[in-house]
Amino acid sequence: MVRIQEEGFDIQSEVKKIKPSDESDIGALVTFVGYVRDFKDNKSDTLSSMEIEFYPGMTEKALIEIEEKARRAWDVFDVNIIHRFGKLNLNDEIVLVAVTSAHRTEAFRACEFIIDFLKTDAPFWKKEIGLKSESWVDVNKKDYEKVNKWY
Amino acid sequence: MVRIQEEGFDIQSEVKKIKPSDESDIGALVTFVGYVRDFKDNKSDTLSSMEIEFYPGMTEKALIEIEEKARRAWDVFDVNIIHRFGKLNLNDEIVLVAVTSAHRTEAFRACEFIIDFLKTDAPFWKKEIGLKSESWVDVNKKDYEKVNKWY
Amino acid sequence: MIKVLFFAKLREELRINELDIEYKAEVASIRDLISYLRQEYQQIDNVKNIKAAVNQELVLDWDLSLNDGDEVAFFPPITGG
Amino acid sequence: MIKVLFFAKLREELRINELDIEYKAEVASIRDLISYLRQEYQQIDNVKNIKAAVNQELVLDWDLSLNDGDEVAFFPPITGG
Repeated sequence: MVRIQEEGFDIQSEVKKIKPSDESDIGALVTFVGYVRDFKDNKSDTLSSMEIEFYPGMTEKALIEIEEKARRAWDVFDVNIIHRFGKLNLNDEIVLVAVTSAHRTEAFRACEFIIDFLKTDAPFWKKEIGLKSESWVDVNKKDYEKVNKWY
Repeated sequence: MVRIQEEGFDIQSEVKKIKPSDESDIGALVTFVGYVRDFKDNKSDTLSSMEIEFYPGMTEKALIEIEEKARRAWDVFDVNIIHRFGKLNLNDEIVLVAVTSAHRTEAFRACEFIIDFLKTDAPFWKKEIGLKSESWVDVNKKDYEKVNKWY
Repeated sequence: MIKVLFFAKLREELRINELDIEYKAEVASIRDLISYLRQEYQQIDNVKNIKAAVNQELVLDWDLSLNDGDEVAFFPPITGG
Repeated sequence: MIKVLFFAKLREELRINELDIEYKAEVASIRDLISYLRQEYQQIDNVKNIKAAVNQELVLDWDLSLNDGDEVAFFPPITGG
């Protein structure tokens, strides 16, 4: 299940969608949430907000493909991926990846796999807006190293 | 932060305790929830409830120690561990491990480390109550293999 | 006709998000298309490591031929999540 | 005095959760203590792989000496989480 939306989300409600109370084969849920955080390197400015852009049509397809890859790799029960777009404030949640499974190890692997691939394969772009300046976020080479480790 | 309680928990509220909206150094949250699931092997019976027993005093200490180990191993911002005891029903949540960090990889590692060690080092015992019979859960050898991989 | 889309920093540099280009020999591949665009939009070179997608699929081989009716997108490296 | 606690299946088999035993030579180590308990509670052997904790710390060396006032717990392998 994949959603791109402007609004925030409530983790508990999103979890209920993939762990309904009558699905008694599910033993494990692993959830990742990414937040808008303050600048790491630029100590002379403070982040005030973030603008997130995406490619309507392609981004949804990319997310669905990542979910399918994860389902092929691990015995997962259900997946819930939400990514926000538009203007987000400092401390807002950006992304949710929630995975249910019979066993915890598969849920951990699938959840981390999805967020790792989302970072390199799903067309989203972030612009950080500080009090003094704004700039598009630079690509993080570590994200590509992480994705390569899955192969 | 460690709690042993009879009541259930709301993931969103528990997350807020370790990701307050003014902690803008946090970029990642990873959450694990374990649920009461139906029998895997025993196809001739259906699980109706579970009884969880613990060792007051020792169990809290064990959980605190696991949290401290995780904090020494990874650069983690905060940790929230809840384990329920008493009578739980099928599909009830048993345990929560939530970890916040600047970066996702550390949050994933620390969360999985904590639940892996909780399974072998925190004195809890589960009794599965089926419609026809009841029995104490057998130890899962895989849990010990997983813990050994961390060393 | 080829529909060309620009995103993020590239969209801002070029001050355009969408463009329709007549399908012709000069835009027969992604590489050709970007050379063609560069004539009018030199600012393309202000963005490093441009990525391309054809019909919403990332394309690594820029010599891939384009077909009439294709949707081609150019954008900087992905930074979501 | 040594305070002895039993948990889970062991508690059920022995039908007791807590016991105070006078501190004496026969219970000078964990191994001694369990032999001493076995005289009255043969059902101890119905539980496999019994674990012991002294003063709420897991103890793998059952030859560890006990001291007067110690709290000793016996229980089956942990199955929480």
